[in-house]
Amino acid sequence: MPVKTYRDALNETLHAEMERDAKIIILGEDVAGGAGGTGVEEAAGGIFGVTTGLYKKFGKDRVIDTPISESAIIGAAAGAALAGYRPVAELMFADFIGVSMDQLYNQIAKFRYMFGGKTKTPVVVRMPTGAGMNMGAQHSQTIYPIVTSVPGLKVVIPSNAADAKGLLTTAIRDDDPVVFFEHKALYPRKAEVPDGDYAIPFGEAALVREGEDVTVVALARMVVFAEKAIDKLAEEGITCDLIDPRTTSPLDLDTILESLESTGRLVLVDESTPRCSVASDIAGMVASEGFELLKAPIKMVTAPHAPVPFARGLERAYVPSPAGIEAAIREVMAS
Amino acid sequence: MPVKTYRDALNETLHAEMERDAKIIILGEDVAGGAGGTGVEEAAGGIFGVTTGLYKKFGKDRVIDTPISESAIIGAAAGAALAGYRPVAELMFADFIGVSMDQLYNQIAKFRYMFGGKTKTPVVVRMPTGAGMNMGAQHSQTIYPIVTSVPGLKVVIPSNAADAKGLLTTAIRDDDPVVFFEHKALYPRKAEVPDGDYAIPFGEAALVREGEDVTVVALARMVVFAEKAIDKLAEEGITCDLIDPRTTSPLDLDTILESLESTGRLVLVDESTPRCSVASDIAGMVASEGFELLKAPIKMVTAPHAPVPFARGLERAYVPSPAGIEAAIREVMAS
Amino acid sequence: MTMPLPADRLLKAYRVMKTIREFEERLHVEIATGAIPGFTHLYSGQEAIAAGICMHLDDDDYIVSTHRGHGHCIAKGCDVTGMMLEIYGRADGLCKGKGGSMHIADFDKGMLGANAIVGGGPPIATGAAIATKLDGKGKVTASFGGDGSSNQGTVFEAMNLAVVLQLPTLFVFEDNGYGEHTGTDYAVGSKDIAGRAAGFGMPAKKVDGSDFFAVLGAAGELIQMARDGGGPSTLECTTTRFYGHFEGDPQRYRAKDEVANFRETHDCLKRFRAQVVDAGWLEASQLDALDAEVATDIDTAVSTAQAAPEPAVSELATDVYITY
Amino acid sequence: MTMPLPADRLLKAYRVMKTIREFEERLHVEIATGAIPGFTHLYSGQEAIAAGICMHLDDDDYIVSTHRGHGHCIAKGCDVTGMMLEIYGRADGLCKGKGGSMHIADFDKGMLGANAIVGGGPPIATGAAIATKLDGKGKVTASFGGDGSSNQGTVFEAMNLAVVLQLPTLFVFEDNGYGEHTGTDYAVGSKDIAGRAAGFGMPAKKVDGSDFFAVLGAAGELIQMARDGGGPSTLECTTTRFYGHFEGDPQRYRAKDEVANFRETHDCLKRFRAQVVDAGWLEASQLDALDAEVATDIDTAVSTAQAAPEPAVSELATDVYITY
Ligand SMILES: Cc1ncc(C[n+]2csc(CCOP(=O)(O)OP(=O)(O)O)c2C)c(N)n1
Ligand SMILES: Cc1ncc(C[n+]2csc(CCOP(=O)(O)OP(=O)(O)O)c2C)c(N)n1
Ligand SMILES: [Mg+2]
Ligand SMILES: [Mg+2]
Repeated sequence: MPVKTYRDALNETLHAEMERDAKIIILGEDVAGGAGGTGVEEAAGGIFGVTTGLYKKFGKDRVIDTPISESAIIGAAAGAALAGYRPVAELMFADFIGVSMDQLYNQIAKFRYMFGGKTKTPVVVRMPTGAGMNMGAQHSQTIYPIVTSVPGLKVVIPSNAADAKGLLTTAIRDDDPVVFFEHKALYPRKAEVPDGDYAIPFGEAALVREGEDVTVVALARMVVFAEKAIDKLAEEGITCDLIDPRTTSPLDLDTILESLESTGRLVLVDESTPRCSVASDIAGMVASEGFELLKAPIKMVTAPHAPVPFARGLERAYVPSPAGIEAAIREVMAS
Repeated sequence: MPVKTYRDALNETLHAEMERDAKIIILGEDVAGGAGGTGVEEAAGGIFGVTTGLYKKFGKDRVIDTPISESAIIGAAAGAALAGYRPVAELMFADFIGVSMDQLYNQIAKFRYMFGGKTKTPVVVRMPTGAGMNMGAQHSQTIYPIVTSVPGLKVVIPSNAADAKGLLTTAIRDDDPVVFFEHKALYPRKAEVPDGDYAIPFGEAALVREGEDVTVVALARMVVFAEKAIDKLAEEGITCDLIDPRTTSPLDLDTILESLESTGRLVLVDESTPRCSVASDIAGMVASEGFELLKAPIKMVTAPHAPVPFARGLERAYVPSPAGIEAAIREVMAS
Repeated sequence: MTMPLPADRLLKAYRVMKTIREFEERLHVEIATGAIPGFTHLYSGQEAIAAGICMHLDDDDYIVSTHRGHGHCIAKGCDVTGMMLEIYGRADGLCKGKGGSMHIADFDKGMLGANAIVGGGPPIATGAAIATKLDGKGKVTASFGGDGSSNQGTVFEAMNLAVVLQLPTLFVFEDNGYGEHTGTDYAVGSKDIAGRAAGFGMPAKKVDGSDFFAVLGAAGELIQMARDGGGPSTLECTTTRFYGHFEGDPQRYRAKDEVANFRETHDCLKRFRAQVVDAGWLEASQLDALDAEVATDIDTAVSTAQAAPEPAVSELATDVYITY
Repeated sequence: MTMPLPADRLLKAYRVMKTIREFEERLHVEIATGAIPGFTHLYSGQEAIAAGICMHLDDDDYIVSTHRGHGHCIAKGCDVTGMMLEIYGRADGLCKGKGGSMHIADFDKGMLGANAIVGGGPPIATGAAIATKLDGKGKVTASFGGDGSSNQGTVFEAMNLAVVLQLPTLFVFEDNGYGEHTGTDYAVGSKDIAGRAAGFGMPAKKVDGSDFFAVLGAAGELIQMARDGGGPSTLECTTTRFYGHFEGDPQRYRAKDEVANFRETHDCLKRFRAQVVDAGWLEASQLDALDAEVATDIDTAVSTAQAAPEPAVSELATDVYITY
């Protein structure tokens, strides 16, 4: 299989889906490279390059640069979906849900229910997320717990290039609204990506590592860190199941419970802050639906209850680390 | 002690605190009764009457009617706080965080941390919340889990008139930003309210009922429903601790764990939707920090993963009920 | 003055306005009985605006509406019984009783939804307009909002985006003097909503919203401009609401006789009747006949709604997603 | 033309502008070495705007700033070494290394914070203005923003609120031609930001932002009006940025020679020097002397920052709350 970056996998998926379905449109800030400049056309494909080449291929009617008006961007996606299109909107950073939240959680998420099932809302909102680049408190957040809490939204958080392609394909073809998180630190990471049409169903976790002793659940960049910790412990004969839920809504709880049947020990790794997080969400469900399977306290490895700091050392300490995950696994083994 | 409604307790607290501290200002939509009309001055004190009489007593400089501009309202509160005032802003309905979220979660919540501890942000944002009045999907939400997840914010959810007074007093005097939820269905409910200066510290749960068999944790209106269920079961000799955390951030986990030491059984009642909720948040913490205390699976009683429906019967079925809480308690007793 | 519309269209317009009026006046009565859940915002007094604008729209044109949306729904062709069922929270309502008064939508009629968030609609309208512009069939989207909504940031963003993308959108502002309790002149810094359009680069007109023909004329030009690819525009209509902000509103912020006076001086139905009869465009008897028909329609709607069942509790968590 | 400012004030203005320029030019070099975390937005080219406005403000007046905030900080009196330490993420930075380039604040100087959210500042500015209005000491708040920010709904809400409450606020829009990669003329529907102010009921002026004296004059009138209780106003300053949107931006959206030309034709420092020297208000030698001093200040700031320690990891979760 060809090896590609997470960024390229997303980009080729957008190209392929837009080829396939003329109803798909893209909108966001600088997604067409920045309209109205004095330089070359399509100077860039969004600031992370994910929409590169779309404007040249599909033109300005389908690849729409917008003003800095996030409520209008998400609202326009909502309206275009009600009117029969399949918009893929980009928030330049996930942190900007703050200035567009109403359209996401009061409008898009609720249309189908409020209107008695009489419409579908095939909107995808893509948003780069996560810390690791010293972008500071307002450009580094992992706010997927907030979105996961909203009924009506589906939430996707791919951890590698292949899943990025497979899940974005599914997201675009899904008739429900999907919030699609892309971890900034993963954009340059490479992996083997299946060619051709490749769609991964939502609500099916990936079993990234198989083991006996502990069940580790991690999302996005934390999967990479968990792999490091787990592979290191494997040398000592401590083996873990590593489960990447891939979508937090719907969430594949069954795969986690199945794994717990053999391990009985659970470590949850979540880059987001601890309160009302996906980590505590899964922990809560397990404590209620998988209680008998547990041999030891559930261990959660998350960021602290604090904004994301700027300084390099502080940010490094803020984000859960392979070492922290390793320690957590040892701890649940010991208890 | 005098008996007062939840609404009156809040109103008298605003009066008392504004008397005490000239730096306190109120701002929001119709909080002064609606400026610029052809009728009487201060026609109302906000649509739920909580700010009644403030405009007449403290005047338009300190009780400020605003346009329908929630981002500006919360942002103005943020700026006034940075400039030495103690604003108490009102969102007419908690659902409207959607159009003001950035100022709440990216600005107010983060100032102190981002600015290296060089400022305080004494803002209170009051917001009526909750279902029960058939106000539909965009006027009935309990979004406190979203706010609880945000580091830098404190979150208060009183369940009775006395706590409403004691906690609002503390909120106004606190130098950190506080999101203060008022459950719409509780406004007319009466309780004994201490006279004079009465401040309840944050992070101290109330033990509303004492029992042996099960620990029940409930918030806001759910406390009322849980009391019903518990008192009914008491007739059968099934007794419960009923814990009202009163603030979800900070959260008094210790009181819950202490109770579990004797009961070993936990039922969490939360009007909000289940994913990444305060119920799952507490369940997760207990499964990690109180695991050994648990004799049975944790049971969560929440709204379904759906928007709030309009029709009377549907909304009634949507909100956790005393019967549902009773059933949950019986279930954890049986397991 | 020559006949602005053929007789059948004039009758249609009157029927729409009268239906809205009867619908709302009847709700005012029924709500007082406690039979209707939630809180309801009546459109009485503003009928000529919804009617005058929607006369130019067909089922493939779109509108987005507000919390005060009954008039827009009726003018866009929603079935009054389906609406009444929804407002009563019944299983056969237009939204199966899950939406209610503030969330009525009817996609077959191009009615993309009332909205309980002030300023929630206009961004959605720009999206519908992006869609119809891509479709290239000359369809337009009308975005209804109030004077109060003209202070919500989302609305300005939508207006600017519509200009940037030259979208076929009409931004309608119904200035009924109040946003909830707060006066327009207090909350709108410029005291002139239409004047805001220029700041976003779009033309605007301002008309007396109690004059159906004034609304019809202004809307006609602006909508035609949009159909012809001329881009978005703004239409401000001054008007008044004959009832409170919501049913039950004591309205102490309004002068005692304010509404009584407006009912005298600014009743769009009285005015329309006088205009068409005096001009000899229609016979009073034709209008009287319509009044009777409309009364029956509303009776039917109400009695149907009263008798209809609520949604089954099994519907509680359906239609949250298509697949999950 | 008579001397618009006494000589010492002219020297102060030059020093501010030169300090900003040197600070940013030096950052441009240091960032390329990888020594500085995160991404940084330089103010080079826009100096006359921050300087011309802040010359009218003292420590008790407030400003709110943007992601491109270094110039505003320096003009408002922030210590350049404290700023440099912050930008390097050092423990002794103005925000203890927790904020970074986009979150510099200095409350002793009335600098209420840079802001990484476009449109985040103006609502905060209205609050600061509410406070100073209540204080009644004639203090004002200047809200800085870019052309791109003029399309963010929060900004319009703030402008309207400022008019409704007649707040002492100056809304500054620095039109440097681009919002990130997107051209102002594309994103601003009306292609005229100052023109938007009228829609909210406030006066506006538009000046050449590379002409210090033009900015100084316009800002002076508007700020005095605010101090005198005349309410808010808008000042649009056309300008250009000499570097990319952020450091590392390849700027393919800009014509090759665009910046080179602007450095020739729109360099506010060259222009100021020519103006004051030709008019005989200052000697070139006085400015040369300042250039040398400023260069040393920046050297000191950079060397101090390079040598300084990062915050201790124990600071990770401090200052989230005062009490918790
Ligand atoms: C974002 C938001 N803020 C506040 C409200 C509460 N609210 C509902 S209607 C209304 C007044 C709207 O005024 P206007 O736009 O003039 O419409 P009208 O009610 O006069 O038809 C308000 C404040 C809301 N629903 N949404
Ligand atoms: C709400 C929000 N949207 C988008 C961004 C990303 N962003 C940062 S700066 C910028 C451009 C701002 O343009 P302008 O206001 O003209 O300021 P300039 O960068 O030109 O100084 C954008 C889009 C952001 N930080 N916040
Ligand atoms: Mg109104
Ligand atoms: Mg710019």
